[in-house]
Amino acid sequence: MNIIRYILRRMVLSAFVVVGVTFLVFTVAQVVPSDPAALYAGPRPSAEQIAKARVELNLDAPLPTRFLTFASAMATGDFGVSYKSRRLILEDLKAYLPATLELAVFSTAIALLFGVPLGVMAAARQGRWFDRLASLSAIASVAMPTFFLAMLLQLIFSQWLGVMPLSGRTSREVGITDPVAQVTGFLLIDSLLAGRPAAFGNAMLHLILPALTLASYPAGVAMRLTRSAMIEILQRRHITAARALGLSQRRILFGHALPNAMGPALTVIGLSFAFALTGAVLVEIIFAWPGLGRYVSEAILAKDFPVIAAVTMVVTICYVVMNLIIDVAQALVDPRVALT
Amino acid sequence: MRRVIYRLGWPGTIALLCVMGFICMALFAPWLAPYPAQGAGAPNVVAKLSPPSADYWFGTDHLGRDVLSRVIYATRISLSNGILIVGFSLLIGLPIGLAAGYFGGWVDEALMRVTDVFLAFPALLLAVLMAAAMGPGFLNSVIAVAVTWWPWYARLARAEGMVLRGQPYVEAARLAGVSHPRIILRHILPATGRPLTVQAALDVGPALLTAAALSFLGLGVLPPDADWGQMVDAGRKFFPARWWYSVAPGLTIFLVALSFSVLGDALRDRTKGPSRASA
Amino acid sequence: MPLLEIRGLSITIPTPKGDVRAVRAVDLSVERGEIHGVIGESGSGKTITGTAMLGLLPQGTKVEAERFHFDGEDLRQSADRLRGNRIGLISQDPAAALNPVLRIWRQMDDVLRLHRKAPRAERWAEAVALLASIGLNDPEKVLRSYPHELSGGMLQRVVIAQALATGADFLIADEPTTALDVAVAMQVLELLRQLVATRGLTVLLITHDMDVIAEVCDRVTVLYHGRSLENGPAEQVLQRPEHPYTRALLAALPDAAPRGERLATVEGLFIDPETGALLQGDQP
Amino acid sequence: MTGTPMLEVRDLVIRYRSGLFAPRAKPAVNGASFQLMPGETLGIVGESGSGKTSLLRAILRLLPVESGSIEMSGQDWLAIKGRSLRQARQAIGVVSQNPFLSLSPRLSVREILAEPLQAAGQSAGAALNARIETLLGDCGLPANFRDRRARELSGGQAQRVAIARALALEPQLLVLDEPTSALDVSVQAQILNLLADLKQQRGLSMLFVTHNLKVVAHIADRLMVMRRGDVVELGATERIVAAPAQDYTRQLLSFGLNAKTHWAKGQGVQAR
Repeated sequence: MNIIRYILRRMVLSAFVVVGVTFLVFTVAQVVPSDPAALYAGPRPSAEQIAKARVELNLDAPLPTRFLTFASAMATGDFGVSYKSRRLILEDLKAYLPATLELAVFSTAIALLFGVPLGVMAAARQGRWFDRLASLSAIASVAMPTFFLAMLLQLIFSQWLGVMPLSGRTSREVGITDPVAQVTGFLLIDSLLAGRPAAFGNAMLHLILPALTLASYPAGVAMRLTRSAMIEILQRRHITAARALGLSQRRILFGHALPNAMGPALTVIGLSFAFALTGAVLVEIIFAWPGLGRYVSEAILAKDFPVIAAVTMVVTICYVVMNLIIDVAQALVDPRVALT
Repeated sequence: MRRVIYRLGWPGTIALLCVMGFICMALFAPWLAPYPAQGAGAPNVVAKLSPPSADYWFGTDHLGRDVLSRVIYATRISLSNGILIVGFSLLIGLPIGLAAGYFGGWVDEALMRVTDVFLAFPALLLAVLMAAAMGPGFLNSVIAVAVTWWPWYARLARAEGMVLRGQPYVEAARLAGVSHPRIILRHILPATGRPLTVQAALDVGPALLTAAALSFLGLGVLPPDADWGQMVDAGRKFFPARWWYSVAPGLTIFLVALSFSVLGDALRDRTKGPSRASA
Repeated sequence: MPLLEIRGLSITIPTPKGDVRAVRAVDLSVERGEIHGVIGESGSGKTITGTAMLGLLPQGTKVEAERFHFDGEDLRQSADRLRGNRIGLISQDPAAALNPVLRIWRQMDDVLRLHRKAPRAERWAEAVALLASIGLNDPEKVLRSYPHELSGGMLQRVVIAQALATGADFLIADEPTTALDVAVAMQVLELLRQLVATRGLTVLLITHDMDVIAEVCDRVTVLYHGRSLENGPAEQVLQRPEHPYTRALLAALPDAAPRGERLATVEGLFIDPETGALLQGDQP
Repeated sequence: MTGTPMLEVRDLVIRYRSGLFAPRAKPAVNGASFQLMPGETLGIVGESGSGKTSLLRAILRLLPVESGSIEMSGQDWLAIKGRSLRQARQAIGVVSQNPFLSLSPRLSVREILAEPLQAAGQSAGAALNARIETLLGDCGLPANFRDRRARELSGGQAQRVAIARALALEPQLLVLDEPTSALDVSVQAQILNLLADLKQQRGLSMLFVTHNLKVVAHIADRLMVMRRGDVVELGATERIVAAPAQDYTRQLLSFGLNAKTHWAKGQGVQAR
């Protein structure tokens, strides 16, 4: 009962947030830039072209009207036309989103797989050499600039050792020998559906370096958060009580303390996912990964605001939904959350 | 000195020295750089893209400028970038958070819903959107990052404000007839302001990382000025064949961010202040 | 031979600010089948003494004693083995002593599984029987609940049931009723008394509250600043205390003097922490 | 004790606001009425969930009231708002449970005691310092305590400072919220003695809220027993202690050491 009330409340709040997000994106993308019409009209536009653009973009309407138009367009997935390519943005998004999601999901999984267990183990051995080493690695991975790490990995594994492909999502030869029809857009899945293990292996190989790069920072954050949460929990009185009942260290660590640390661990999923989505902007440029990140970075150079706004909206809404799911999951893990 | 080592431990002390070293580098760049003119941007085409050597420790860039001198000069921009981001954010976030936490009720509700909207964006993405809209430039990139940064301080300050509002000693002051502004100045601000300021000082590292990412995307300072992120980006065209161009500034960002983080951890272990986990 | 025998116990705990001697000279002797009260104000070392018996003091703590024996075994070596088998703990705040995110069943079962290799259904039946035997109505519902869904009195019963499930015959109850309302506190104390009578348990009851001692204890030991001052049958210590400190403590109870009259205080009376001698004057 | 009551509460109902989508909460206080005459001490006794704290906070205007009235010296207390409320509240001294939480850890004893005085418009100077020393003396503390900080005090000393602060503006009414619950028995006795002295010397009215009936029975003229939001018993202390009308009150009284000797002989729990 409480949980349903809690979910409803979170959903109402999320809806508020989405409205706010839309408003903010509208303001930044349509109000702040000096003259969208000039940008829309193309290079060296004449006054006539600009005037035509103003009408097309509906720039002369009062701001509230323009906002409502913008919001309803966003709601229906009508993101407009790219200033630069004149293509429908929605079509571009459909093409690029799966590549980015593939990367994001993969790197989030890596981050959690490394970060959370390391955090638990470090907390259990607090102050010993394992803890020190793990903490230092975590801090280093948090301090490492993503774009620089990407370049370093390229330098070491592709250039010097030559064991990894330099960039791209798949090799050109493989594209010819083992063509894969696009079904879901997720290359790993599509190659399996098409029954082409060579294509799958090749795609996997291309995925490793970008995913590792993106996982580095959230893995460090996950490790640190899990570690500090576990250390705090291990000092609580119910842990002492469990010890007094004669439970083993293992049982206390994984059976009693870890469930309490699920809250922070879930938070980490949200953070990792958000980081993977935005870090993609940096990583996709370097690894020539055909995803949203590269799409938006090209749009930045071209001042292609509809594209930037659309990507921001889509990614942010992904993130809001993700956070909503995490909030609900947290309430399921710890039923007290729903009571507040 | 012994007391500092005792309080911070060895890693913390080394980190503190590094941070102080980088601040000195920014202040005394013209005296520390081997080629001050090149550091400031003068081209030196005779030595284009030479690898590291005795003359040019970190090699030279595509205009033949000494990368070491460029990195030293860029410290000024990158550090002040981080400091300004954090400073602006604190200036916005602290009052908003304290007001929300202390007054509660509809004030809290209104302020926090606004804050939530800003927090709903993955941070870098909002910064990119802002910076793209305002155009590249030093101050614009500071503002763009600060816009994504302040809500964290608002959250922290609000949590502190809420705890403090319920503290019996604050309630006692209220019951004794002390006015709200005076309670905030005398009881709330000293209790939150100081730990939050320390926290913010340590966030210069992560802030600088974010700013570097913007620069890397071409949304930071414009040439001939340089900051580290922009240098890594400029070197990317010659990467990986002329790797030194990007590696020196990249490693520098890493070192600065690492120093701030290690120092922050050392201080937090001592004071058990609020911790921030975000990017 | 007493079940628990402590002579000349001294405990030194290392802290960042230097070592703290929390217990200086405690003698304690608990017979089988009794409820033995340990009474003391804050700083008397009563809780630390109890924690030492469980072997749960922080690492680096120095425990020295002439004798520190439970049923003939030196607790300094065997506390880790005895805890959870023969010695159980009931702590002050039952809500804090249970894991908030695990259902009661999980927490009961953790203990049951440790001691008996029985199938799940049998363990469930045993948990139900155990909870019912200590006076919880609808034990199945309790087992399916989270701690925050139960009242303080129910939680304290669950904690007691957990201790019983380990098979412990010696319970250390550290302020077991302080967080509870009077009516519930009386029920919990009554339950302890019953368990002593029916199951042959021995209870060491640590408290600051003379009323609790008066309600259930057979014998009592008075602690002050890490020293045991006197011990004896509860009746005797409460009615005819020998030590001046005990006398002063009893006279300071708010219902010791009629309404409107001044209460006696312990002012002007203190014990030299080094020697244990009783002195007059202002505490240094 | 005749004339206008110091405090008069009539049919007070307090209910906590429930959130969005939440069902309406039960009232925390369900129609409490009582009078407090000048110079009188009323003990309000209740365990957790009894509503005693809500009642107290409503009287201090820290909680909104759903219905009912509160009069302070004959004036409608609930009608006072804003700045005048801030001033009016200075006529009430408040002492709360844990002295270490109720004294700011950052301030010295002098600053803590100066705060209410300065809020009432007194300026810093010799007169203020003299007043602070008098207050400390009245509460049994030497003048040189003024430069200490809260963490340098013992529990009893800190509670004395809190009482001194409550008395700073010469209030007519002292509200005590579990003032001895965080203290050891021997220190509790000292504080109870101090309160008895202050009551006698200053003719203060006191509201003494606690979960411990025995503590308040020692000092209160009249008792009010609360349970689950209801007032279950109200009357002179002697009367209630000698012949409680409710089983609940009897239970509270029958527990412990002196229950068997002083009061209500033989009515305790199962005699052993």
